[in-house]
Amino acid sequence: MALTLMKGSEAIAEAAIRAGARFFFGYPITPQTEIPEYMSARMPEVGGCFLQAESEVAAINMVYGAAGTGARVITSSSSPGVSLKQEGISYCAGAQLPCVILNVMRGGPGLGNIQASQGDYFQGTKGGGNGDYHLLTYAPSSVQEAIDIMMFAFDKAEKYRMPVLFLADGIIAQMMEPVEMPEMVDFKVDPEKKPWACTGWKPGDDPAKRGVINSIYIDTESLTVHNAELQKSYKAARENEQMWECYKTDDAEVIVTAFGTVARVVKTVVDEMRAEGVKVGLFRPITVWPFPYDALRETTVRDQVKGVLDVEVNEGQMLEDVKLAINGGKDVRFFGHLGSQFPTTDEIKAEILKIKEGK
Amino acid sequence: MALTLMKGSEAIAEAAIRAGARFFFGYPITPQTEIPEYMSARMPEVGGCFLQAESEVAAINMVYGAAGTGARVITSSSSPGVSLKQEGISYCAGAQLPCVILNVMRGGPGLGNIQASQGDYFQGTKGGGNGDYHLLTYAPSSVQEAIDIMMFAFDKAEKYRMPVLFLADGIIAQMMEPVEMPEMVDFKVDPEKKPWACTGWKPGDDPAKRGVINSIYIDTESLTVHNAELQKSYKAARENEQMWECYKTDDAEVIVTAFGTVARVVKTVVDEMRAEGVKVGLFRPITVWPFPYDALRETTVRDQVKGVLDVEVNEGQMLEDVKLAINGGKDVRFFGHLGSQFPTTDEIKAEILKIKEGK
Amino acid sequence: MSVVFERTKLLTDKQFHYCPGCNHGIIHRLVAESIDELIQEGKLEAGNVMGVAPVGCSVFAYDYFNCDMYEAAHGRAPAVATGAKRARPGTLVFTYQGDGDLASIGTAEIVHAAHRGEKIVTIFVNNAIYGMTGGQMAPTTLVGQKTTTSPYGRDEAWCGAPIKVSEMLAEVPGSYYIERCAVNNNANILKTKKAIKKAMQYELEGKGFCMIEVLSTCPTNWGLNPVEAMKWLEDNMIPYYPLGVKKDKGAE
Amino acid sequence: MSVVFERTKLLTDKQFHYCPGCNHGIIHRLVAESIDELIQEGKLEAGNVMGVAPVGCSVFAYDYFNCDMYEAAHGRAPAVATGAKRARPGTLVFTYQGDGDLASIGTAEIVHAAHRGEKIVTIFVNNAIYGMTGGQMAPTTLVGQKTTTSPYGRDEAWCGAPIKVSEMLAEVPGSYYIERCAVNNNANILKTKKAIKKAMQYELEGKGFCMIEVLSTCPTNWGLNPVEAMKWLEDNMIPYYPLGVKKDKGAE
Amino acid sequence: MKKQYVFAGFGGQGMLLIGKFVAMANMLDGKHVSWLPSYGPEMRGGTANCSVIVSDEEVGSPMVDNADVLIAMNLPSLDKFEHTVKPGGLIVVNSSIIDRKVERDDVKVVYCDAARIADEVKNPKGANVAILGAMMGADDASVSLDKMVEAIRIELGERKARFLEGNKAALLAGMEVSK
Amino acid sequence: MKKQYVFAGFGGQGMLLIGKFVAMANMLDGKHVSWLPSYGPEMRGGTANCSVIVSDEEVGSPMVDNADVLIAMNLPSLDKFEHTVKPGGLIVVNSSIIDRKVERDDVKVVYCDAARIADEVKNPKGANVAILGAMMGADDASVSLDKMVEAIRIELGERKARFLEGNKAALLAGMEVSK
Amino acid sequence: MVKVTIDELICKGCGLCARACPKAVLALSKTRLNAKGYHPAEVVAPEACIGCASCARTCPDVAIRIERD
Amino acid sequence: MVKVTIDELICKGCGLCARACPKAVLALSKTRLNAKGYHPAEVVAPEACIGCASCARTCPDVAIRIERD
Ligand SMILES: Cc1ncc(C[n+]2csc(CCOP(=O)(O)OP(=O)(O)O)c2C)c(N)n1
Ligand SMILES: Cc1ncc(C[n+]2csc(CCOP(=O)(O)OP(=O)(O)O)c2C)c(N)n1
Ligand code: SF4
Ligand code: SF4
Ligand code: SF4
Ligand code: SF4
Ligand code: SF4
Ligand code: SF4
Ligand SMILES: [Mg+2]
Ligand SMILES: [Mg+2]
Repeated sequence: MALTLMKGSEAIAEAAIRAGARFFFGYPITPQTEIPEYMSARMPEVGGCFLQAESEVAAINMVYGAAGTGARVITSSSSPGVSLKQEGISYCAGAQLPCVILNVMRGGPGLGNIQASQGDYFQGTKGGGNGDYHLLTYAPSSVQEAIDIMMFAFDKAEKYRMPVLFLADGIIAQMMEPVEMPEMVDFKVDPEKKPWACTGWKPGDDPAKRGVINSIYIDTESLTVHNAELQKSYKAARENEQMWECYKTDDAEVIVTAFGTVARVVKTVVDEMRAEGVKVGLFRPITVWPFPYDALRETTVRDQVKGVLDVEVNEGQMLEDVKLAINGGKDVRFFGHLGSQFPTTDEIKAEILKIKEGK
Repeated sequence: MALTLMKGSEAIAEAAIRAGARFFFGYPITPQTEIPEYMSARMPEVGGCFLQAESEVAAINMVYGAAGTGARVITSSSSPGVSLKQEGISYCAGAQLPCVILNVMRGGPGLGNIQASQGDYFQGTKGGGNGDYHLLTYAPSSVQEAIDIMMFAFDKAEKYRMPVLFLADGIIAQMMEPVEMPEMVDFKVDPEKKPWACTGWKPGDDPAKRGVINSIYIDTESLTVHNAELQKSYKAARENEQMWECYKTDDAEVIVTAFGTVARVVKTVVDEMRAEGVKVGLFRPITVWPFPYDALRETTVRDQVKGVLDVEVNEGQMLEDVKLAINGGKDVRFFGHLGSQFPTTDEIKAEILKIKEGK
Repeated sequence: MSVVFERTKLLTDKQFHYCPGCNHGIIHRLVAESIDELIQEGKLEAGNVMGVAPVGCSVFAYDYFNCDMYEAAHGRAPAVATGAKRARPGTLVFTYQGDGDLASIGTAEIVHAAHRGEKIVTIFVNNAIYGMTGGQMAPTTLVGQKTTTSPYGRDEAWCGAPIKVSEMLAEVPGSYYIERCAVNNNANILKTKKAIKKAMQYELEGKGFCMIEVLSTCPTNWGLNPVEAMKWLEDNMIPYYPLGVKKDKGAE
Repeated sequence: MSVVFERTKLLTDKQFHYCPGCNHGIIHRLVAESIDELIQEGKLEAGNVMGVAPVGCSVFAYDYFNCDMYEAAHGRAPAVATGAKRARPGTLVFTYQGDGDLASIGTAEIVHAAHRGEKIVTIFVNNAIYGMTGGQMAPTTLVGQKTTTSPYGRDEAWCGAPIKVSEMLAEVPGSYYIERCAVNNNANILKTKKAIKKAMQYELEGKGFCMIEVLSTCPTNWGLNPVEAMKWLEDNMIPYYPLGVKKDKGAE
Repeated sequence: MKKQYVFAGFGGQGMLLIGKFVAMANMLDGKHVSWLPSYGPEMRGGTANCSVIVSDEEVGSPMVDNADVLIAMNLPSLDKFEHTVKPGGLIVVNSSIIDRKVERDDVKVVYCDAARIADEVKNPKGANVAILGAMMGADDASVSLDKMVEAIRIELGERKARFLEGNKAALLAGMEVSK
Repeated sequence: MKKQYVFAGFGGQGMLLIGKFVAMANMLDGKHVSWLPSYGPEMRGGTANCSVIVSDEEVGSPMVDNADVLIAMNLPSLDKFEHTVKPGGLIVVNSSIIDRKVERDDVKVVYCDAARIADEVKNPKGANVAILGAMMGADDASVSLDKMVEAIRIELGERKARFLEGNKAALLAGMEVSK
Repeated sequence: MVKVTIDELICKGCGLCARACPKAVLALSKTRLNAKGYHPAEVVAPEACIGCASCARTCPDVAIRIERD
Repeated sequence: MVKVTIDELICKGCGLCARACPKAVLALSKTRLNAKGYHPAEVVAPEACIGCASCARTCPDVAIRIERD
């Protein structure tokens, strides 16, 4: 196992390249600018394309263009920039284009600040753009996990023909950890496998095979059929793609839910409290869409569970999914800070103790 | 009572003007183009400003500029255009700017189609832009109701210093109904009442009174304080501003939840089924943010209620709020169509009967 | 019997949805024929064509051009084309855009496609109005022209004089060839065709960004019949938007 | 003792956060002094000034200019200024924007402020780089210039030649006065000040859209000390971006 | 009383307008009314329908799934809506350009050569009002002629007041058809 | 074993870099490590800190609320972090520009005139590595000198290999301070 | 001899072909309506046609085909 | 006599004033550091000053004040 100490943003960028991404379109914004920077140096080395777009709006539409040819394409931004991409993301979803989008979340709303935050959970999981669509959304909590997910993200995107979103935060992007970087995947566009793509239709070919990348279905009937097709993918993804981690939940009396790097703070809390004899566990969704409702319900339904504490760096966004999962079965509480302030281990411990002690 | 037969979009535009709006910035998009068209003719008559922006992005930022002076400002668009405004909306929310934003929803995702739809409930109520913010969001179900809400929308926006969103749909905008149009309100910017606004600070004045319209709080501490202030407004709005309609729910065995024009279809269903002896009622949130959780819970908690049917023209977005309100207390089912297809009264009746009959 | 003129195979069989007399149809044909000829002449491989339709009346252009096609978000065709072209550099990529699409919401995208010297051809159909949405003012609407959002006529003091996109883009160092044409008569139709084909040839030679602006009518929203509309274009649009080459690095 | 030079009251007491030698500070002062003089001269009422800061190193400009201020979204300052000016037409409204802000993400907004002949003044600080985010390529980055996103030097074949915004906007009919300046020496500082003040005067007279482009250094991201950076600007930027008036309808 | 109308044709045939006349006339008559249009994507030549509801009670859904009265101004409209009309309802067919008959026998049908009538009363653009007249002639429960003329007057407004007489003529001539 | 470090100073003082050295050296030593930076908005002259965690177990939270070891390179950093260090922990103070003493008496304190040491070893930019040396000298449980030198070698890479010796000299001279 | 064929199903009666024809070969029908409801263009003076194809080139609906023998 | 006052607390030692001065009146301190950690500008040849204010006009931090009596 050859470990390298890598910055998250660069590790994620390298992983994308190893997973076959050869097109990156993006625009600088802290705290993810190291991703385009890395790509600008690295893409030419692998014969790929790094292009700095004039804006996030342009970047996501360049993704639409390149992904339409069946290539593996990635873009990256942070909160305000991702807001600008919402129309384009909705188009990509509507046109069923596989691609990978990174949101390295920072403090908000508006320009906010450049510190890590989790304020875009709703945007990412419920849909910031218009219409009924979903993004297969991963919330990695370590650099290695981000790499590992990246290595199959494009496969999933292509399988379900839907964009994949990484809901990361500034900490994952900015921190360094020892990581193991997988081998380069040998990816080439296979027109047979992507009959929908613009891969070179000739007059005389079967007209049904013309590549038409499109999200308009002008009459109600055809839009209904189209949406039904999208929902079929979403259903399949819901059935097959839920990922989560249960950390010491088996005998836990208090279950803490958290995603991304906040879950790491909670892990530290769990370890430290267990050392003091407090039975606490962590439930961490890795896919935040599809949210692992059943798994969370099953984890919390056990008799000894006195309550659930949801911890986030926002006003309680995933909290709604946690409540939907538990559906009144247990007491659910929330602890978090707003803007970009991470809760400390001590703060979380205090909340856990309250639940444990029935306060 | 002098009734006029007016098209929804024009009635809404006229109501905005009567409520004191003198600035409209927008960009054409079906099915709301009649709003800018009406404004372009009417604003000059009242000494107001209609400006067709180069894009929805520019339009919302013009709103930011004009609202920053304390004026009453409105913009309007439809689904893809509203997606483009997300960054700007997040800025307006972050900078605590009162203003009114209309989303006349159409079919999606992507370009979708131009028929009425309800696919942007998530975007409007959960936050399509970045960060923790909310919009005071009204979902009118008749032209008259849209007018009436418009008449106090700016007051609310100013009271809570937050943008107000109208989550309307193509039907409200396109239909004609007889309406009563209220008198013109006499609105003038009062710098005393809007100390935060750019109303003319002079060197020598109190430096604290300089108008600074801003959403950046660069360090975690100040962003935390700022977000706490925002949350205080949201809390107050949650406590004071919930609106809903209970239609024949008192003795209902089945409660149907629906918003906007879909609720009208449900009303027809309720009337027709009641005539046949079926006890069914409608719960209609008028504010979809803040969602009337308690009211819905109280309405559905009654013993005779066998179940709740949520009806929407989307894949079930408000459904999550309905479930959060009921929190496992009753069986909640969903019926809806995707894209832009409205359910027929017959379809809804069939679903209601299933619940009534315990199927 | 020899065929003097027939429908090009680069157009599908689908009938245009455009209003009677709308010039979009003429311009579509010229684009399709130019591609076809380049293929016939062996300058372009048959499968290597991708077109990008805008949002505007030509939103359904993907149904009409017989090649791989995209339907882009409003104004973003140049960005979509950029992505497509970078992914398949050997391909002829064109965008087809209206004046609302290109000169208003899509301003940044077209300027930067030119700025980067993106190897694409843009067909810019300037009809001085928003056709699809029912006749609102465009940045290209003439001073005094009445539209549904300039009901009293466009007022220069209030919202400026119409923008001249071709002239503006000619000032961008990365643009290679820019010409303004019209299809109001036989001679101009032939010139337009020549310009489009030349632009495509430049693209295939990897020269840089090319745009052909085509002045066009919108009889429906101008409130004129198709023949009157042609005359209105000649009397009003051509004087303000002079035809001709604005930039041709290949000819310098 | 008579004061020959002192800090203008149109600047707050707040110390600039800019890097040592960064020209933003010089340009801020010129803007503030111009406003102050117009007030002193009775051409402008003291309370009637609104500035719009961009996203870029000058994001905190709202802390520095002693008047009503906005902090706009990245690139959108011209739209924000439009809203502000339309709401308070009697006011002097200016935007202050970097080259990433104005020439990249905000292209549509600046072109259309010019197109509408919006009565605002834009101060466009062109330092050929994205300062705030740590030195990425801007559309104005010179060919061959190394930045963190053009690590091998900007390649014209790949992403075009730098855009010349002043020249481009001069082609927009709605623009009134456009000049490119620099603050690299005393004479140019004086010229810049004059240009800014003239633009503001035009604005107050209701003439139309005015933009003063100021070439500026970014010692930090250029990797040079402030004095070297001034020289680099003189040797490299001024030759590509010639100083001078690009358009002045008032002088025609 | 609740009555649901569908007026269907292609864009430019004036179906939306006669829908407005009906809504307005009934509003003047003290009824609750709603009018809801539906267009295709084409500016010209596409479909353009509207649904009108007239009721003694507040109008719930403004959408009409099953109409009491259908005016079909062109063939696609007849094809699309014929089977949705309620049994016992009324279908008015523009026989000027629809050359088939209504296939159902559980509805009342009126054929109206609207273009000819319009020509006859020297109001060549009045085919829509003519067929509206035919509907009124056949549909007893409908609003009074007076109210309809008043509605037309209001909708035309001052700027188009000169067209009132022509429209009245077409309306009356249309009514004759179904007498 | 779990050890938490905070390296704090202003931008340009090289605190992020010595944090990397510590993380890398411990990684080479087979430990789990994490490195997390934090910057202010200024490009120059603002604050720039990093938190490093070294542990036998997987690293949970990469954030350090209470450090075992603090290097404070300027006064604002000392002001900000002094009270967060764990009792019994270590504070290394850059006495070249910090003229106050640490107020706590429950921690170990080393004062290091880093600029002077760097000058002395003719590596004027090596103040950061000098103070790192001081930390290593005072902190027994830390990684070995060999591993640290190896880490510096790796981090410098080939392009900057020529700076290795100067850094080594600063490191060793720094270690002397706390001996 | 030149043969000008107008596809009546496609024609929208815009009249641009007639406008473009230098020889007044074409005119819109005053009486007939096609299935779309338009008065289609007709060849009214076939013998005058010089086969210049101006009509075909201007037809926005590509409804005209021209042959020569 | 001209009095050139440099606000040392504000000065960032960029050296642009020294570059701008036609009379070499100003120079950066080689020894002193200010509170921000910069070598501030100093008046090294006060008598040569002609009061042209070039230094003040170029100072990005508006740290220079010039008076004359
Ligand atoms: C983001 C967005 N904004 C607005 C619209 C609505 N819209 C559709 S087409 C159009 C204008 C089309 O005008 P133009 O580009 O000139 O094309 P034309 O129809 O005149 O050929 C607009 C504003 C949209 N679909 N998407
Ligand atoms: C929507 C959005 N995209 C990107 C950013 C990140 N960002 C902040 S400043 C900046 C560039 C600033 O460069 P420039 O405008 O040239 O100003 P300078 O710092 O050079 O003065 C960028 C890309 C942002 N804040 N918002
Ligand atoms: S609306 Fe205008 S541009 Fe659109 S198809 Fe009709 S005539 Fe052509
Ligand atoms: S980064 Fe560059 S532009 Fe920004 S303050 Fe520093 S020197 Fe100035
Ligand atoms: S080919 Fe020429 S002459 Fe013949 S009909 Fe057409 S335009 Fe007229
Ligand atoms: S130009 Fe074409 S569509 Fe128009 S009338 Fe002639 S044949 Fe018909
Ligand atoms: S006033 Fe002129 S001469 Fe005096 S120090 Fe300044 S620049 Fe030099
Ligand atoms: S120009 Fe100003 S900041 Fe720079 S050295 Fe001189 S006084 Fe100091
Ligand atoms: Mg147009
Ligand atoms: Mg810059």
